[in-house]
Formats: sequence, structure tokens, C-alpha cells
Amino acid sequence: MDDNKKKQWTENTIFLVVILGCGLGVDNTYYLQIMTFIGINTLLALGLNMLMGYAGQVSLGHAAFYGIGAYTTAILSGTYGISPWAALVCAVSCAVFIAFVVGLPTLKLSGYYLGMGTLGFGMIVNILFREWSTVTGGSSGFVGIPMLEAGPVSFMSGRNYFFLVWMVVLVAVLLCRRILSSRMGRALRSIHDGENASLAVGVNTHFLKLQIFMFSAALGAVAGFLYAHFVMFISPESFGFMVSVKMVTMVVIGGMASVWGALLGASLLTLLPEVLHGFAEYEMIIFGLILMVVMIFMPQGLTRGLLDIYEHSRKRDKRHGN
Amino acid sequence: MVTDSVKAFSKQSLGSCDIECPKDITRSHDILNVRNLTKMFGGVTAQDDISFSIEPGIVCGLIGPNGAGKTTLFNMITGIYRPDSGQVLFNGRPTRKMAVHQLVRAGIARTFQHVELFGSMTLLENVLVGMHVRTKSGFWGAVTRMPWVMREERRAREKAMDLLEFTGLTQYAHRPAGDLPVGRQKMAEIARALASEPKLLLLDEPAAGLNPVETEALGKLIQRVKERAVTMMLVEHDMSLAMGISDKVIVLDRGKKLAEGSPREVQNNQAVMEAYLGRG
Amino acid sequence: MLLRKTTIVVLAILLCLSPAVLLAKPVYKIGGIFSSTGRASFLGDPEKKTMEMMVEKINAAGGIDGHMLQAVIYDSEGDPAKAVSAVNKLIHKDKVLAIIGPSTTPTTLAIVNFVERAQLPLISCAAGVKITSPVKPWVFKTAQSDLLAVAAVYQHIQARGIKKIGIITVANSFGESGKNQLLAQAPDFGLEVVQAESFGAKDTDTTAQLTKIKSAAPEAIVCWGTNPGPAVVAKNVKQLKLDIPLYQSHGVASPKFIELAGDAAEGIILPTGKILVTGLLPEDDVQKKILEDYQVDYQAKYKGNVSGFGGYAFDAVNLLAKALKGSNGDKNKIRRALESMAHHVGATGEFNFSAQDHNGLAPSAFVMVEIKGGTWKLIK
Amino acid sequence: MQEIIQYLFSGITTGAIYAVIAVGLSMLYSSTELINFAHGEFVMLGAMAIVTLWVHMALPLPLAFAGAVALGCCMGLLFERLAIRTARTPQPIVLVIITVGASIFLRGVAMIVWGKDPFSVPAFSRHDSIEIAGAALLPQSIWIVGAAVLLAGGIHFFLKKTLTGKAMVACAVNKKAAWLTGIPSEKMGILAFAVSTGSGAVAGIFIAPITMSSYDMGTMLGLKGFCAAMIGGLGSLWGAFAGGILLGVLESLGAGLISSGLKDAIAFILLLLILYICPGGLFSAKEAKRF
Repeated sequence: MDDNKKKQWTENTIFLVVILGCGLGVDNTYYLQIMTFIGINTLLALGLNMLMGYAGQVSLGHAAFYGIGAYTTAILSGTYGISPWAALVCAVSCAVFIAFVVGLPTLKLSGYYLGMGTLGFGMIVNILFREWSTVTGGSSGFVGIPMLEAGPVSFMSGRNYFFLVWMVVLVAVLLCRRILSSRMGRALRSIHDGENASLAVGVNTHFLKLQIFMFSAALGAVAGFLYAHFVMFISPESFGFMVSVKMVTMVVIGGMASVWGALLGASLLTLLPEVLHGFAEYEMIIFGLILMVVMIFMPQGLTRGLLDIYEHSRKRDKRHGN
Repeated sequence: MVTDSVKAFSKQSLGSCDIECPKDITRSHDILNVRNLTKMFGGVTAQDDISFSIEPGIVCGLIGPNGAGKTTLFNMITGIYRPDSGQVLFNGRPTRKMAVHQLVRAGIARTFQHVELFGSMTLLENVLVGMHVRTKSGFWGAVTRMPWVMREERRAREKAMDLLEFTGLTQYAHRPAGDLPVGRQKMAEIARALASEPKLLLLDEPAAGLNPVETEALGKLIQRVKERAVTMMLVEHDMSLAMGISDKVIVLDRGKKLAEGSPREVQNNQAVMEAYLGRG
Repeated sequence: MLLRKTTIVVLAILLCLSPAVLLAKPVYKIGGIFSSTGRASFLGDPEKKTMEMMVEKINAAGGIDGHMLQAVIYDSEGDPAKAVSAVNKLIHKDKVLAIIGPSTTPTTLAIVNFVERAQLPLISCAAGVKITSPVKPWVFKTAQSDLLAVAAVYQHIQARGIKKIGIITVANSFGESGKNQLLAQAPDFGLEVVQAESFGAKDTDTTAQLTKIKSAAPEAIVCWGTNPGPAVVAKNVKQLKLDIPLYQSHGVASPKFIELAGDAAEGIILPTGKILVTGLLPEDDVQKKILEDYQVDYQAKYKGNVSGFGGYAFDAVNLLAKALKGSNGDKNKIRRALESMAHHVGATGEFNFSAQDHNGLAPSAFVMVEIKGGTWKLIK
Repeated sequence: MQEIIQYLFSGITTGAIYAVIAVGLSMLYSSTELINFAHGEFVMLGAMAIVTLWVHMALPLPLAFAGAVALGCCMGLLFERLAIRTARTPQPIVLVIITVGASIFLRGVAMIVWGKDPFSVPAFSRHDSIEIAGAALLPQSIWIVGAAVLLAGGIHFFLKKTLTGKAMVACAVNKKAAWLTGIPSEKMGILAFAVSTGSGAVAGIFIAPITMSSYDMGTMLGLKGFCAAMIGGLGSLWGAFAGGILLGVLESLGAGLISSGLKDAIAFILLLLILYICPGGLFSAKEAKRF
């Protein structure tokens, strides 16, 4: 118990120190920007990880909430001139409400059917972004999203934005941790271990799944908000089916049911294309190969896989030492 | 043919059959009334017009050959299956409209034939999940960690540790439940079920896979649970255990109730012996 | 053998030490962002190749004021987020003087804010009107706006005496921008759009939409899209036996379209940059020589046919090269030089930039062609 | 009225394409309980192979056809052998991500081999469109519908009537039990993959003349095929077939009667409603949840 708490404290402290170190130590705007994107993707992966890793529900349409967050804030702050911070509240409420309405029937499905249901939802939302062009700017995209400001602090500079995003990530990590160690989190993990047993001991699994669906929608909306005000331009393509698949991939490749897995998965899937740019034409081939190889040899995801390798080599070292 | 004669026989010999005397089953002090329960799967009748009732505080054995419909009956009492006809009354109230978790809150808990602990969670956490219906904090409680939430959590932990002590599992509290030996897992399931403070506890083959020593310990545990005023229903193939601790025994065969009565009565029942030995 | 090698090495060393190299000026780095893979690769691929070729050519001719050019090109894959990441890399990591591209309207719009903030000239190769209207100080573009393309098509339709048209556009930024222009300009030419439909970029069949258009009884159909969708539309029009003229956009102005649509391409009329019909241009056309040279160079290097899209990058590099002359690497000077550029004859047309117009093309940048016998015929 | 018939024809044409893809997906599911998200890429391989073999190399159509199908089967074999079998845990989500990786990989390979430009393939039978009640129907559509029916029927027969097919289904239901009865489950897995990807290639071959073939055509087709298979009920071949036709008709009617921009959204809303009403698809075998 106490060991666990101590471990979490050390982890969080290390995390904070790394954020501060990166933010203050890195001077190049390009690298800061990549790390900001990693932060935004981490938020997405965190939310989806709660849903997939802990509640065991696959969503193939999660980019919809990302988009809802981005478009709500874009429309409210860009078109109607409302303060972005007020727009953030609206964006999150909107995403949570839609998650509730959609989740109510959809989460009764299971397995691939749930995948299909969420996929359909994602497609519908994306088509609305594209077709409702008088409001959303259609497929050409939405121009004119204002910059974020908080009193005297402007988030125009890459560094400030980096800190903003990563502080949000830190808060989200803490939130997820708190949920997981609570009564709700235990019930959630029990669904993952055995939904039937969980039902039989009195967990209202449907309601719980719905709650966590709404929570992950909220995180998605926050990520969308941060993305919209960072790039200051959004178009439907950034929230399409492939983005949903990418989110699922981040979660699985990082390691399901692990908060750090979300971070690792998001980092890998954000950095990999940047690194692979050098291979030009061969980028897709290499990317696909890496995805397959990681999944074949580390089915538990990178977090578990790397830990296994580490422990294995330590054991071997010990054996050699003796 | 055979079943018909068996039915006739059982009616004669046991006299107090509920089908014959409907007024009996409305006795308000019964904790559980099962009335004319029928369930079909595809074309197969899994439960055929089953009726019985259980008085509070007793241990009721439910026996019968494989495929007799014992687990199906449990699933209907706990609300996982909906009966095609007939009804279940718990404390005099029909349960038809209640969801599984509502029934657990009302006081029905169960264990599984094949252990279904939450393998990746510690034993303590398993018992805490069992306490789910008796605790309140939700999403906002988890996020804000208000003092009352922390108090509730502390109390829940204390109670869970008490339960683990009661079942003799204290030393495993912080081990992942999946790593425990089977015997301990069976006990752990009972601890988890007790955590929901049930009035009626359904045990599905608790002794399956246990060695004689463990079985004996299980018998003692059931006895102690009974002392806590928990009514129990028990599906069991270990006859010495079932007959030894049950106050009343119900025999099912092929979805039908074959006999009901005290262990002694049932043991001497011709039809029951036939069902177990005669027809193979 | 050995002797010859030694001589070469010695010569090389001498060359390196020669005053020309000692006085060599720092290179001018220019950036490129093209969607060389992904959905819009038909745009980005020739653009990237053209830019690489042009930079090589300029360097071979001694660079600009003695400065060699260095092209740093990134792939946006048609994804706005990737374009943003690329533009930041160009601005902050590679520290380029100016950027050419991106290839599509959304990717361009996505990075406009960043170049404006960094005060860096951008010459986009995308068609959308939104890019240069309203005018942004640092953003220019070489592709003809769909504004001009629609005007060219409508002029032709009007001349035929047609009053009612049906339109079918692809559901992406190109089609959407085209649709807006088609709807907005129709009244100016006395036309009525009786039915407006759209199709998905990857749709395998458009007969449902065309049936709906057919039932509205238009006298001509205008299809606005990029390959391969419009080829499907052309085939479906033939299958439904719709005997009315079919107009396509400059988005399909490449030999690939004729190949894809096959027999169904016969009789289709579309606007195109002059590049597609270089051979058919009259000798006195000012663009003819430039286009021929570009084609010869491109074919020699890449063995493929040129397309109008590569032409956008061709013009962008040439314009930038002109603006770089005498700028000494000062971005403000480059911007001013671009804005005051006049009578620059390029592959796409004659550019006359001004403070009010950062596209600088006139409707004459388009010619109308008809597909006859599997090839293009110029319509006068 | 005439328009409605035309919408139905259009819907059936597109629907048949979805159907033929869905049948392959569903077939793989019923014998391995796996959804192959790279299925669309095998469709693409079939289409591109026919472009090369028939159009570019001018082989006779039957030969080109056989070649393209063989390519699809071989790639399926390799895929099963190298990626699916070697995976350490056969957890569904992990396998799904592997197939997603494979789809990206295959797209990348196709881009290098065939380039980025789309290709067009002439129709198998060069006739004008047939007119029925004033609505036009393409001969190639009849080809596709025929192929879909034959494929669904053939695979259905194979799974239900032949010993090998039955063994394959047995493997999906319970691998260990099947192994105990002496069914070589590994071979069955490979065979299932080969048949499924081969049928994907067949789909690609028939689709090629109607649509334009390019390296990235598979994603959307695979997605629609997946939806069709789900609507029909996974593992049910006729369900997959019906689901495909239904999806196509819904899209076409949506485009014709409501709005072409929203046609996919309309189709998806209806599909979701169907799923809510029958959560296991239209043709699902009703199974009680086991406790």
C-alpha cells in the first residue's frame, strides 16, 4: 500500500522534472512543437486507455470527440468571439453530453460490434464537420482560431504552450490515477478482468462503462481544444477514421491498462513519422513493419515489453555474476 | 415414463410439496420463493416448472446430476437469466424487474462454479469490489477525494481485512488473486460474496477442486457464515459435505424438481437413488 | 590509372583552393512542403520533382548572386498537422528564407498563421481562393484560383446559350471551393444551377447523384474534382445516356484522365493551363517557349509527362529566384520584390503581383480544351 | 419511380462490391474468429494485379484472373505464416493491430510497385448498359453481383458441406477440442487465410472495371466491407452478403432522396439503428451468454 503510494509519488516527481527539463532545456521551437504534439496525443491515448485498457471497451470512433472539442472551441471563440476558456467548458460539456447520448445504446454492444458502432458514430460526426460548411468551414477547414491568453500570459510562444499542454497532461495523469485507485476504478478494472463476475458482485457495468466513456470523451475534447488553439486551423481530415485507428494503435502499442503506456505509445506514434521522413517513399512500409513487429513480439505493449527485456537482462547479468 | 412415476412418487412420499399447496409459498417469512419457474434454451427446456421456498437462516443443498439445471436456476435467481414463465420472490418481492446489481444490493450474492476472481487485482481489492453495492463514492468522489470519501475507503478496507481474516486469507491480502492456489481462490470468492453483506448467498460447487482437508475447512466456514444469519443455497457434488451441512435438500434432474426435504429424507428417496444410480 | 587518379585529386584540391570557392557565399536555403504521398500525391509529386530540378538548374547556372540554393523539402501527406510540423521544422530548424508549397488548400491554410508570425514569404501551389483573399502580406500563390477556372467554364457555357446547369463536385476541399465558386458566379453569367450534388473521393459509383441531376433536366453538367472521381462520373454519364455536354475542371487536366475515362472522355470540355496543350499553342504565344523548355528538362530528368501541377512549383521557384536576386537574404526585401513582380511570364500564365493581388493571374491563364479522339483539342 | 429503380440499381452495384468484400471478411471470421483489417488491401492487390497481368501484359483474361487470385492467396499465406502465427498472444486486439500494420505495409509496397497514379481496367464484357424500366444497369454490375453470389454460395458450401470446411469451423469454435479430435488446426488457419485473401483478390478483380484502381483504394473498401459484415452478423456469409447490398442501397437512396453529401452519414445512422435493435447483426445466431 504505502510502497505503492511512494512509487507513484516518485514517478510523478520524475515526470514533472522531465517536463520542466524538456521545457526549459530545449530551445528549438520545432522540437518543442513535436513535444507539444506528443502531449496532445498523450491526452487522447490516456482517455482511450481508460476505456480500452481498464473497461475493456474498444472505440474506433474516438477521434469524433477530439474533433468535437476542436470545432466547438473554434466556432465559439473564432466565429462568436467568446473567450477560449469559456469555450473550453462548452467543448467539454458538449463532448460529454454527446458521449452520454451515443454511449447509452452503443455501449450495450460488445466486441467487434462495439467497434462497428463507434466507427459509425465517428464517421457520422466527421461527415457533419465536412458538410455543415457554413459553420465549420467544410473540407477546406476552419481559419481564424484565436490564440490562447491567460491574463498577462500569452501562449503564443512554443514554450508556454508546451508547458500548458504538459501541465494538462500531468493533471490528467493524476486524475486517472485517482480514479483507478478509487471504488470506481476498482469496479472498472474488475470489468476488464471478468465482466460476468463483475456484474454478479453488483457492479452496474453498463453505467460504469458509460461514465468512463464520457470521461474519455472529455479528455478527447480537451485535447481537441489544445490542438485547435495550437495549430489555429482545423479541418475534418484531422479527425477522421484513420485518426481513430491511430489512437487505438497508440494505446495498444504503448501498453493497455497502463498510464505510462499511453505516454509511450503517443510518443512513438508521433515521433516515428518524423524520423521516417528520411525514408520518403519507404515510410509507409517501414511504419507498417514496425507496428507489426512490436505487436508480434511485445503483445502487451512497449511498456511491458521493455520492462520484460530489462528484467530478463538483469536476471542474466545476475546469473553471470554468480 | 420414468420421470412421471418419479414425480408421483415424490409427491406421495414427501407430502409437503409446494406445487400442491400454493398458499404455502406466500408465507411471508420465507426469504426466497420460486414459483413455477420455466426456462427454455432453443428447444431445450432447462427449467421445467420449478417451485420451492427457503426459510431464512437455513442452508439449502441443491443437488442433481450434471445438466440438471442447477446453475441455470442460480442464474435465474441472481437475475442473469430472465425466466420464460414463473417468478422469483426475494423477501416477498418479485425480482423480475430488477437488474443484477439491484438484486445484489437487495441482498443476493453468489460464487461461481469455476472461480471468477479478478485475476490481476489483489485479493483485498477483490473483496473491496465485492463491497461495491455497500459503498457510495463515484466519479467525483474519486477525483476530489473529499474527507467522507477517504473515510468510507478506510472503513471499507478495515471491513475487507476483517472478512479476509474471517476466511483465513489475511496473509494473501496484497497478492494478485490470480496467483493464489485454487483452494484459496474458492475461499476468496466466498469472502468477496460476503462483502456485499448478503442475506442470501448462493454457492456454486464450492468444494469442486478442493482436497479433503480444504473441504473440511470449507464446511466449517459455511457453518460460521450460517452463524452470521446468512441464508445459503449450495450446489454441491460432494455428497458428504452437502448432506452434512444442509438443513434441507432439493434434488433436480433434467430441469425438474425431483424431491425436496431433509437430507435424511432425500437420501432414502427411491427416485433420487434411481436418478443418481439407476438410469446412469 | 593511379596517375590519373592522383591528377584528379590534385586538381580537385586546387579547385577547392581557388579564389572562387574561397569567396563562395553562404547558401540560400529554401523550403518546400508538398504532399508527395497520400491522397494528394498527384499534386505534390510533380511539384516536388520540379522544385528539385529547378534548384539544380539554377545552381548549375551559378546560383543567385553567387549564392547556391539549397532545397529542404518535407512531405505533408496532405495532412494539416504534418504540414504544421513541417513548417515549424523549416522555420526553426532549417531556418529557410522562404517556403514553396504546400500542395493543397487545407495544408496551406494550416500553415499561413505560422509563416505570417515568422514573417517568411510563402508561395503556395494550392488552388483555393481563401489563400490569397483576403490578402495576407507574406502569402502568395501561383496556382490559378478556381475563381478563374469557373469563369472560363461559364464563359464557354454562356456562349453556347445554355441557361440551366447541374453541378457535381467531389467532397473535399477542391470540390467544395469549386462548388462555392460555381454557385456564386452562376448569376453573373445568367446561369441557373438546378441541382448540386457531391460524391466521395473514393466512390465507386455516382449514378445515384447523376440520376438526381438528370431528373432536374439541366442542359449541361459541370463536374468539379480531381482524379479518379471525375473519370467515374464521365463513365456514369455515358451509362445513363445523358446526352448533354459534360464540363470538367482543371483538376483533371492530365493525360491520366483520358486514360482512366477511356471512351467516356470523348467530348468532355475543360479549362486547363496552357502546359497541357503546349504543342497546340500558336507560335507567338509568350508562354510557349518557357513551357517547351520546362517539358524537355522534366522529361529528360524524370521520364514522365509534365502536368500543370508541376508548373505551379516551376513558377514558384522562378518567382522566388527572381525575388532573391539582390535581396541578400533579407526576407523583407524578398517579400517586397515578390509583391512588386510584374509581367513575369511563367508556365501557368503571366503574373502581375500587387499589394491587392497575391495571385497575379488573369483569366487568360486558362484555355478551354475538348477531348477528341483521345487527345486534347484547343477551343478558340 | 424510374429514378427509384435507378437508385436501387446503383445501390445494388455498389452494394455488391461491399458484399463480395464482406463475404471474405466474414469467412475468415467464421474460421479463425479474427477480423482482418488488411482485407481491403488484398482487394487492392487483386485489382492491381489484374491491371498488370491483363491490361499491361495482355495475358488472356482467365489466365490473368488465376494469376491475380494466386497472388492474393500467396500473400495471405505469407501474412498468416509470418505475422499472425508468430504473434505471441492471440489476443484479438493485438491481432487487429497487426492487421492494421499489415494494411499500411501492403499499401506502402503497392505504392512502390505500381506508383501513385490510378489505373483503369476495361469491362469484362463490352456492352452498353442494359435498360430496364428506363433505368440503366451496367453489365459489369451483373458480373459483380454474380461473383458475390457465387463466392458466398461457394464458401457457404465449403464450410458447411465439405469435411475440410467443417474442420475449419470446428477450429474456430474450439481450437483445443479440434486439435484433440485430430484436426490440424494450424493448417486450417493457413487455409482459411488463403481462401479469405483469395476471395478478396477476386473482389478486386471484379471491381476494377467499375472503379479506378490505385494503391490506396483498399482502405475505404475494407471499411465498408467490415460494416457490411457486421450488419449481417459476423460469421454469417449470407448475412454479409445481405449487409453489403443493404449498405449500398441505403447509400444510394440516401444520395438520391436526401443529400449526396450526407449519404454516408445517412447509411451509417440507419446501420447504427439496426445494430441497436439487433446487437448481433441481422443474421446472427442467437446464443445465450454462458456463465
